[in-house]
Amino acid sequence: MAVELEESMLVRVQQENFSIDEELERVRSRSRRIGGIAMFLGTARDHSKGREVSSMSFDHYEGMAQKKLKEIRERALRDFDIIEALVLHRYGPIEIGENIVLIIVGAEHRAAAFKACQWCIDELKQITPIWKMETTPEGEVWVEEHP
Amino acid sequence: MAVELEESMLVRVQQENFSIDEELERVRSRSRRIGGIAMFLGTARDHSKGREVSSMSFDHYEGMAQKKLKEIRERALRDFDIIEALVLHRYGPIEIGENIVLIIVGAEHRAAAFKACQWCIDELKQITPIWKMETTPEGEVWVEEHP
Amino acid sequence: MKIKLFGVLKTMIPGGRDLEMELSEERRVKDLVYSIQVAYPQVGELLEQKKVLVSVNQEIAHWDTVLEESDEVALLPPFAGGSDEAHGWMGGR
Amino acid sequence: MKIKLFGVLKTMIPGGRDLEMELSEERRVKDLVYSIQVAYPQVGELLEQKKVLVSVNQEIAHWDTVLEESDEVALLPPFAGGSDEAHGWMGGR
Repeated sequence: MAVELEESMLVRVQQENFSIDEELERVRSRSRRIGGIAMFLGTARDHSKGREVSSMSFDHYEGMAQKKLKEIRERALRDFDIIEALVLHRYGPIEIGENIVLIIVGAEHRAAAFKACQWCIDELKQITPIWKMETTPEGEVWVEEHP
Repeated sequence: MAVELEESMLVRVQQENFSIDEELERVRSRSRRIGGIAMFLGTARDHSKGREVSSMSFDHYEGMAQKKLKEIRERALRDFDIIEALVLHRYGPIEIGENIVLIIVGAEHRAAAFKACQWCIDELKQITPIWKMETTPEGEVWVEEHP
Repeated sequence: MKIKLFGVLKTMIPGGRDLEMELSEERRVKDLVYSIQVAYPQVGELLEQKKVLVSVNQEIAHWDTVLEESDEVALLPPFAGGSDEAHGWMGGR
Repeated sequence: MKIKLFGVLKTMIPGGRDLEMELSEERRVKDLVYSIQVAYPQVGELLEQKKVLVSVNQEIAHWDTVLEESDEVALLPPFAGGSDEAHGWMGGR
């Protein structure tokens, strides 16, 4: 039960902002074997493809988004030589400069941590049902990833 | 003067522990163009090459260590498509699980951030005059990097 | 049958969050797609081009997937999680 | 001339933090290395094998670098910053 609760905190889609120190603690507290932690934090940029962006908002498919992030964590733990992984994405309105997405991967050695971290964010963008709307001088625009 | 002070905070060798959220703020506050932040945090593992480690301590060459970390930041800013980089290493006694080294790289896009971050930690290990002593069941052992 | 809409699709279909479609005799995803093409040609075009995918019970479906009344069905425009390297999409490219 | 010692070298040379060496007529790094070899053969061996490097004014020096009395000279064992992927070194390998 406690373990399940702990694991559910390692994969979240939430509206609220988050503290990196707090999220980091969830990962590092899992094992004293961890020697290298790679992290990726995505933040809201003030422009996108030459357009100014004044704010943005994320829509997500409740249930499926969580399911896909869970799959990403589990596949990362299976396919890379790592100890723990945390995957977190916000939804709703987000101001410029704010946090959007966080990946934290703890491993014994740094090479595996970096590889898994980069894989997680790449995969997240491929398979997670989350959509971004940017507010620009030309109005609200839904964006899509590069192929 | 303020800029110089700010920059000196982006490259540090210090005994005290640090907060990731605080260090992150130094990087992200530099530009609203930042969209991807890659980080590496090295922490003290409880074993090393099959030996148990109960604690460790870092010796550093005061002056030269700072100089090399500064070089690393400047070369990263020159050679990668990134916006800001922070390089931080602790010295003195460090308990198992504690922070040792932190690299934070902010860029418009994640690929460059990851590449620069990994380069910084690889380079740090190559050129920075810092030495690690581990306390093990067989006594105190000075360690060196793999070639 | 209720069909969930996300992202830009909410603005392309009058009414907003959900789409109510009659499930035909033929109960495969491609039959549903055909019904949507008739009612909303613009969305139908995007489905045809695979720019919008159909999910059934929170997994991407094939066009031959058979639908049940109780299935959770959704139309998914291109994903854009994260922060960087996205580009504008007006729904018509 | 004072020579700074770091890491394992502090335990290999009696006295600890610094080494006091007479600068000979020939003022190159290799002459200093020769003097160290005579006084501390174990450290001399490591210098010979390039397992210990000499720095002059905080930069790695060549064996032909010419030394001034005012130079800051140090002996540097293999670096081990960071956290992972290090292995034990007894100074004698």
